[in-house]
Amino acid sequence: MKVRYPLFQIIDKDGNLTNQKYEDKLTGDKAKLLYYHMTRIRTYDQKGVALQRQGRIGTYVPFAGQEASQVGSALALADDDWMFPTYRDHGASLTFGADLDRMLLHWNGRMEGCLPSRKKNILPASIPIATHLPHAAGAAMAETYKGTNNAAIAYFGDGATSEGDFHEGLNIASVFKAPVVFFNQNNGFAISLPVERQMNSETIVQKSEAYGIQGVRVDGMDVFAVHIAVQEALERARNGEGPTLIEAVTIRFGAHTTADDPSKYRDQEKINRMRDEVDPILRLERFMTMNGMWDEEWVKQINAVIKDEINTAIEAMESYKKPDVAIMFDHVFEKPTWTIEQQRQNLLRVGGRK
Amino acid sequence: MKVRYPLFQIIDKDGNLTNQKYEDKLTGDKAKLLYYHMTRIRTYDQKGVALQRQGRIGTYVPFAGQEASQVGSALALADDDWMFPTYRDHGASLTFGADLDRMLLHWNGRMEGCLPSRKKNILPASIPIATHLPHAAGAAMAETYKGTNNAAIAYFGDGATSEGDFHEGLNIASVFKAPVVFFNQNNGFAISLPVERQMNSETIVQKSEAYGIQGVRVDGMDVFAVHIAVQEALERARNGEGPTLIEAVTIRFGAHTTADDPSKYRDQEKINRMRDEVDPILRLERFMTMNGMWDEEWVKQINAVIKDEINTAIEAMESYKKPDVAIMFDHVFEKPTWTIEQQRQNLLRVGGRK
Amino acid sequence: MVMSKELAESRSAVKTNSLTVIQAINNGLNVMLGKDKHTLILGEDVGKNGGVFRATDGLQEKFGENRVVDTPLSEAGFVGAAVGMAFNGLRPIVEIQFLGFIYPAFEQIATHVTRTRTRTLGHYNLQMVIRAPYGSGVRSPEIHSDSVEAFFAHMPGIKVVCPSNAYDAKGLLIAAIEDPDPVLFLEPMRLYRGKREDVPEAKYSVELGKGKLVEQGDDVTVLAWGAMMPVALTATEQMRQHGITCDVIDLRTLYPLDKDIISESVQKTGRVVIVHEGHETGGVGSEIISIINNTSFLYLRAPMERVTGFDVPVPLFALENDYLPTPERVSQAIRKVVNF
Amino acid sequence: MVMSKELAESRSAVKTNSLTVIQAINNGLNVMLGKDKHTLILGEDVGKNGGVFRATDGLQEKFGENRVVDTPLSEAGFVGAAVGMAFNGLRPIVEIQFLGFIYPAFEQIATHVTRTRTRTLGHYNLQMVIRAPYGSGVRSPEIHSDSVEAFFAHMPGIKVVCPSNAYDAKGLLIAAIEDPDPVLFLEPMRLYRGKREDVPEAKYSVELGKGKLVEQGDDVTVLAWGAMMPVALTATEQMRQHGITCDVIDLRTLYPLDKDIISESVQKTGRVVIVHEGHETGGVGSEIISIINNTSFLYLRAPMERVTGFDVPVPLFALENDYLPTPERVSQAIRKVVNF
Ligand SMILES: Cc1ncc(C[n+]2csc(CCOP(=O)(O)OP(=O)(O)O)c2C)c(N)n1
Ligand SMILES: Cc1ncc(C[n+]2csc(CCOP(=O)(O)OP(=O)(O)O)c2C)c(N)n1
Ligand SMILES: [Mg+2]
Ligand SMILES: [Mg+2]
Repeated sequence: MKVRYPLFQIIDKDGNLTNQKYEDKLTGDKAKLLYYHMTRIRTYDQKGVALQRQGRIGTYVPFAGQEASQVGSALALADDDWMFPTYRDHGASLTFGADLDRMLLHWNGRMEGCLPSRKKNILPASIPIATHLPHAAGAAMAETYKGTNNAAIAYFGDGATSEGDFHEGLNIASVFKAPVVFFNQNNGFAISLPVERQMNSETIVQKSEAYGIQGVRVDGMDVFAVHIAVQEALERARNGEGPTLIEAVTIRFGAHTTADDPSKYRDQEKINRMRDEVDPILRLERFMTMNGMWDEEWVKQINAVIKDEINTAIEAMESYKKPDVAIMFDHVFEKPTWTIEQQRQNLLRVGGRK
Repeated sequence: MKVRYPLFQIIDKDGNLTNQKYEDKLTGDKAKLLYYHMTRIRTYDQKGVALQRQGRIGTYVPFAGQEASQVGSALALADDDWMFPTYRDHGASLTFGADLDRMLLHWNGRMEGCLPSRKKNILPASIPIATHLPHAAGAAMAETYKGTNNAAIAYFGDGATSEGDFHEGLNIASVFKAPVVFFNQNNGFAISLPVERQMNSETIVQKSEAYGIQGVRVDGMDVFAVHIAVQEALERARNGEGPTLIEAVTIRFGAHTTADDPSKYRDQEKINRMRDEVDPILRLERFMTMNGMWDEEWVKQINAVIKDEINTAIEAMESYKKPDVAIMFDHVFEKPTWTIEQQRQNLLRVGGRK
Repeated sequence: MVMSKELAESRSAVKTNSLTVIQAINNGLNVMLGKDKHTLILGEDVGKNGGVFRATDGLQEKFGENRVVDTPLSEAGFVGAAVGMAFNGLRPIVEIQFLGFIYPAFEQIATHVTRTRTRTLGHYNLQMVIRAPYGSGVRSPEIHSDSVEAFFAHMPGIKVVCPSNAYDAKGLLIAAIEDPDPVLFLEPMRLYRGKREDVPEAKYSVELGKGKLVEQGDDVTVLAWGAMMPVALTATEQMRQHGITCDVIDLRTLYPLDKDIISESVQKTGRVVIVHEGHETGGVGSEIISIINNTSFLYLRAPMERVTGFDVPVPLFALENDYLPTPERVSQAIRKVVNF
Repeated sequence: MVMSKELAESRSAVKTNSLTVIQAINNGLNVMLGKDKHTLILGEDVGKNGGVFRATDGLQEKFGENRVVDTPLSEAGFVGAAVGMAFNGLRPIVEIQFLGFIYPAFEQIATHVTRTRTRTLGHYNLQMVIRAPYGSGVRSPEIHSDSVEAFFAHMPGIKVVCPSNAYDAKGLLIAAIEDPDPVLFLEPMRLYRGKREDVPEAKYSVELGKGKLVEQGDDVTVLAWGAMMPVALTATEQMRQHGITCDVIDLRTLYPLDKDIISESVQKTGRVVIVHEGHETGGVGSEIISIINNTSFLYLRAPMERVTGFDVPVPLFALENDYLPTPERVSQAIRKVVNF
C-alpha cells in the first residue's frame, strides 16, 4: 500500500527539495507565510502548556509536531470554506482565523470560548471522536445544494478512523460527491494506542478505496507538501470531483493532553531526542536558509509580534468578565422552555455559586 | 476494481465449467447435496410467501435468487462454527441446521421461534442492520481466546456496508485477526436503493482494503464458487490468517419483504423475465444434466421428502401451543426484578388478552 | 367531545380534505417543501419508493432528487449530514425508518443535534426535524415497535412531539419544521391509516408545547398521546357508561410538557391515570407524575396510576397486544383511582 | 451514622486496606480476573496505560494482553465484540472511557446487550459489565461530564449500579461481574481519589438492587447516589444543626430501585428530597417520585422535591459547579419540604 500511495513530499527533513515539480510554488513569500503561522501556533502551544502548569487554564491539548499539517492545510482554504476541527486542531483553527482570546477562554472552561470565530465558518472543536465528519459532508452538500463554490475540510486523527462515523461520513460524502477534504493527521497514537494496533491496514490512505475516492498520503512534517496536497484536493472538490482522503503522516511530540503521561506507554525519551531532527518548523527553516529566504531580522520581528499578540490575548482571557450562569440556560432553545426558565429562576434565587 | 477482484466463478449460467482448477471438487455427491439444500429452501421460501398471502404468518422476507449464496456458504461451515444471519438469511440458517418449525414460528411473531436452534450456534436473525458484525468478530475472538479451531460467519447485505457497525466490526476483526468470514450478499438493492447509490465504490469487496484483509468477489449465483470461496476463507481463518470479506454478487428476485412493492422503484418485469436464465438452481441443474449427474427419480424423491418435511413443520407451527404472556416477562433477567414481577402479576390479574 | 378551537375554525370556511394521518403528514411535507427552498427531506427509501409508509409519496417526483434525497443506509451518517446542512442554512427533515433505528444516530443527537445552540451560544441553531414512526400494534418485526420517547425527553435541546390525529399531524409537523430548534416528530404507526379527518388544505400550524383537552369530565384526568389516545378514549367511553367521567388530555408535545393543562385538570379531578406504551420505569409518565406532584400535591385524592408498556423488550407481534395498554387496563386504573 | 452490617463485618477480622474508590475498583478487577479465566477487560487505553484514570493499572502486566485488551477507538465495535464473546461463554468487562462516549454503542446496548436473553428465551445470557466514569465536577472537557443513567434505567434488560464509596465500589463491582445479566457500572469520577476507606482484601460482594441507609433521621428522606452522596450529607449535616434530621439513603442501584428501603423511610418521614446530577426532566428522580406516589401516597406530608442537574447540556467547567446540585440547594429543598 505504501507503494500504491507513496508519501508525497516536497522538501525532506534536511530542507532539500525532493520534488522538482513544485519548485515554482516555493516562493519566499509563501515560505515566510507558512513559517510565520507555524511559529505563531508553536508559541501559542508552548504558552498553552505553561498556562496549564501554572493552573491558569484547565487541561490543555498540545499539538507540537503537527504544525506543518495544521498550518499547511488551513492556509489552503478560501475565506468562505468550512472547517471542522477536533480538540487538537486549534492550531489549524487559529491559522484559518479563529480568535485567539476565544480559544484561550475555551481552555478555561468558558462556554464563551467554544465558538472559534464569529466571522469564519469554524465549528467548535469536536470532542466525540469522528462525529464531525458527517457534518463536514453535510455542510459541503449544502454548498452544492446552494450552487456555490465553497468546500469543507474535516480534521481527525488516526484513532478516529476506527469509529463508525468516520465510515459513514466518508461514504455519504462519496455518494453525493460532496466538496469536502477529509484531512487525517496520523500522529501514530490515539492516546496510548499505536496506530499499528488501531488498524490492520498498512496505511490510513488506503481506506479511500472503500469509498472509491481519491487518496493522498503526504509527509505531514513538510508544510509545502501538505499545503499543496490540500490545495489540490480542494480544487478537485470545487470541480465536482468529490471528496479526498488525505493522510498526513506526522508525530505528536508531547503528551496526548496535559493530563496524560506518555512515558507510561511509549519511549518518550526517544521522541524527545529525535524532535529537532524531524521538527517541521526547523525543516522549513533549513529550506529557507539554503534558499536565501531566511531573514534573521524578520524572524525577530515576527517573534515579537507573536509574543505580543499572545500576551494580549492572555490578558484579555484573564480579565474576561466572570462567567454568567444565565448563559447555560439561555441558549438551549431560542426561547427557554418553562422547565428551563423555572430552573434558572430557582438557581438565581438560591444564589448559585458566586 | 473489478480487475483487481475478478469475479470468482466455477460454472457459468449455462452450467459450463469455467474454472478447471476446481473440477475435482465438483463430484456428483456434492452437486446433489447442494441441489437438495437449494431446492429445500426454495420450496420453503415459496411456502413462506404463500402462507403470508393466506394470512397464516406475518410479513415474510423472501430470498429467492440468493439460494446459491446461502446454501454454498452454510454448507462450508463446521458443526461448531458460529453463524450470524440477518432477517433474509433463514435459508442459510436452515441449511446449517435451524429447526424448520422454529423458523416458521418466528414468522408468526412468536418469541419461541426467535432462536433458530438449540444445538447449533445460530444466532437469531439480526434486525438492526450490521449490528451483528461486531458480534461475529467477538464470538470468533472468543474461539481464539479459548484456543479452539472454530470460526464464525456473518451475513449481511449491500446496504449494510454503509453502517458504522460494518466498519467497526471489520476493523476490530482485522486488528485481532479474528477467525471470521464476513459474507456479503450484494443483491443490488437495499429495499429501494440500488447499490450504485448506496456507495461510490465500484465493488463491495474493495472495502477489504480498508482493513488490510483478504477480499474475494464471487458469483453468488454459482453455488460451487460460493461454497469453495467460503471454505477457503474459513480455512484461512482457522489458520490464524484473519478475516475475509466475501462479496457474493447475487439478485433478489422478488420484493424486499411481502410488505414491499418493488415495481415502485425498479423494473420488476425485467427481473421476472430474466429469472430463469440466471436462476442459481437451474444453473446447477444444467451443470448436473450436462455432466450426467441428473437423476429424475432422485429429484422427485427429494421433492416429496421436502414437501413432507415442510408441511409437517407448518402443522407443528400452526398447532403450537398458544403464546403464553409470561414468556415476555420471564427472560428479561435470570430472576425478574420486582418491577417486572409486579407488572406481570398486574397483567395476569386484569386477564391480559386471551 | 369538545371540539378544539382550531378544529372548529378549520371546519368553517377553509377548504379541507378528508385525510388519514399519513396523508396529512405527506401533505404537510408537501406544503413546506413548496414554501421554502431551504427545506429538504433526507432518509432511507424516501425518494422513488416514497418511504416505507408512503409518507413522502410523490414528493421526489414533484420536487426533485435534490429536495427529497435517498440516503445510504446510514442513520448516523445522514443525521450527521443533516446537522452539517443545518449549520449551513438548510432546514433538513430527516426520516428515520422506524424509531428503533434511531439508535445508531443516538450519539449525533445526544452530542450535536441537541447541544449545538448552547455550545455556540446561539451562533448556530439547527432548524431540523427528525421524523420517526413509532410504536407497536402493527405486527412489525422486532425493533420496529419501540416507543422510546423518554430517551429524547431527557435530552436538553430537542423538543419531542407526537400527534394522535390527522389535523394535529399536519399542524404540528409544520410547527416543527418552522421551529428554530430541533424537533423529534414521532408518528404513531398504528394510526397512520386509521380514522380520516378534515384537514385544511393550506398551511396552518398547531403550537408546540400545548396539550389538548379532548374529552371533558369530572372524576379523573386521563393523560395520553399518539397511539394511546384511542385506547384511552375507548376506556373513558366505557367508564362514562358506569357514571365515571374523565378529562382526557392529548399531550401532543412530550418535551416541554404542557404543565398548565395538566395541572388545571388535575386540580379539578384530583385523580390521574397516565397511559403510554413506552416501558413503565423511567417513561414519560414518571415525569408527568413528578410535575403533578409539584404543581398539584394538595389536590390529589389518590395515587396517580400509570398504564404503560412493561419493563420488558417489546415482544414479537404474537404478544404485542399483551404488551400494549388496553382499554381494560385503563378502565381498571380509572376504577382504582376512583375507588381509592 | 449507621454502620452497615457488611461494613461492620468487614472491619472485624478480615484483612483490609485503606483504598480510594479507584483503587477499590482496580482491586475488584484484579480479584475477579484472578478468579475466573473467562473474565477479560476490553476498552480504550486499558492496557499499558492502565486506563485514563488508572482503573486497570497493572492488570495487563499481571494477566497479559489477552485478558486486558486495548481495543481500537470503537465503542460500538468493542461493546459489540463483547456481546459476541459473551454469546461464546466469556465474561467481558468493558470500559467506556467516559459515560458521554457510550453513545456510539447505544444501539448495541439498546438492541442486543439488553434484549438477548429475552430474544432467546434464556438460551443465551450476556454476563457482561460495562464500566463508565460519569459526572461533572472535575474540570473535564465537554461531553466528559454527562450523567445519563436515566437512559439505561429505562432500558429493560440491564441493571444500573452506582457506588459512592470504596467499599461499595469493590463489592458492587464484584456482584456485577458475577451477575448473570448485563450491568452498567457507573463510577463517580469526582470521588475516584477522594476519601479512603477500609476495603477487605478478599473477594466480597454487595448485593445489587439494595440501597443503604447512611444516616438516620426523622424529618426528611434524602435519596441520592454516587457523587451526590457527599453533597447530600453535607446538607443534612447542616440541617441537623438546625434541628432537622434526615434519613439519607444511598440508592446504589438505579435499576431495579430498592423500593422497600425507600418506602420504609418515606412512610416514617413523609417528606422526600431527591438529589441527582442528571437532567431533571426524565431523570431517575422522576421514577423515584412515581414509586413513592405508588407505595406511600397517604404518608406524604409535602410535595417531593428534586435537586438535580438542569435541563441544559452539562456546561463547560467554568459553570460546572453551578450546574451541579450544591449543599445549599439541597438544604433549601429540605427546608422547603419541612416548611410546607
Ligand atoms: C467517542 C469517543 N470515544 C473516546 C474518546 C476519548 N478520547 C479522546 S481523544 C482519544 C484518542 C484520539 O486519537 P486520534 O484520533 O488518533 O487523535 P489524536 O488525539 O491523536 O489527535 C480518545 C480515545 C472520545 N473523545 N470520543
Ligand atoms: C439500523 C437499521 N436501519 C434501517 C433498517 C430498515 N431496513 C430493513 S432492511 C433494509 C435494507 C437492507 O438492505 P441490504 O443490507 O442490502 O440487505 P437486503 O435486505 O438486500 O438483504 C432497511 C433499510 C434496519 N433494519 N436497521
Ligand atoms: Mg492520533
Ligand atoms: Mg441488498
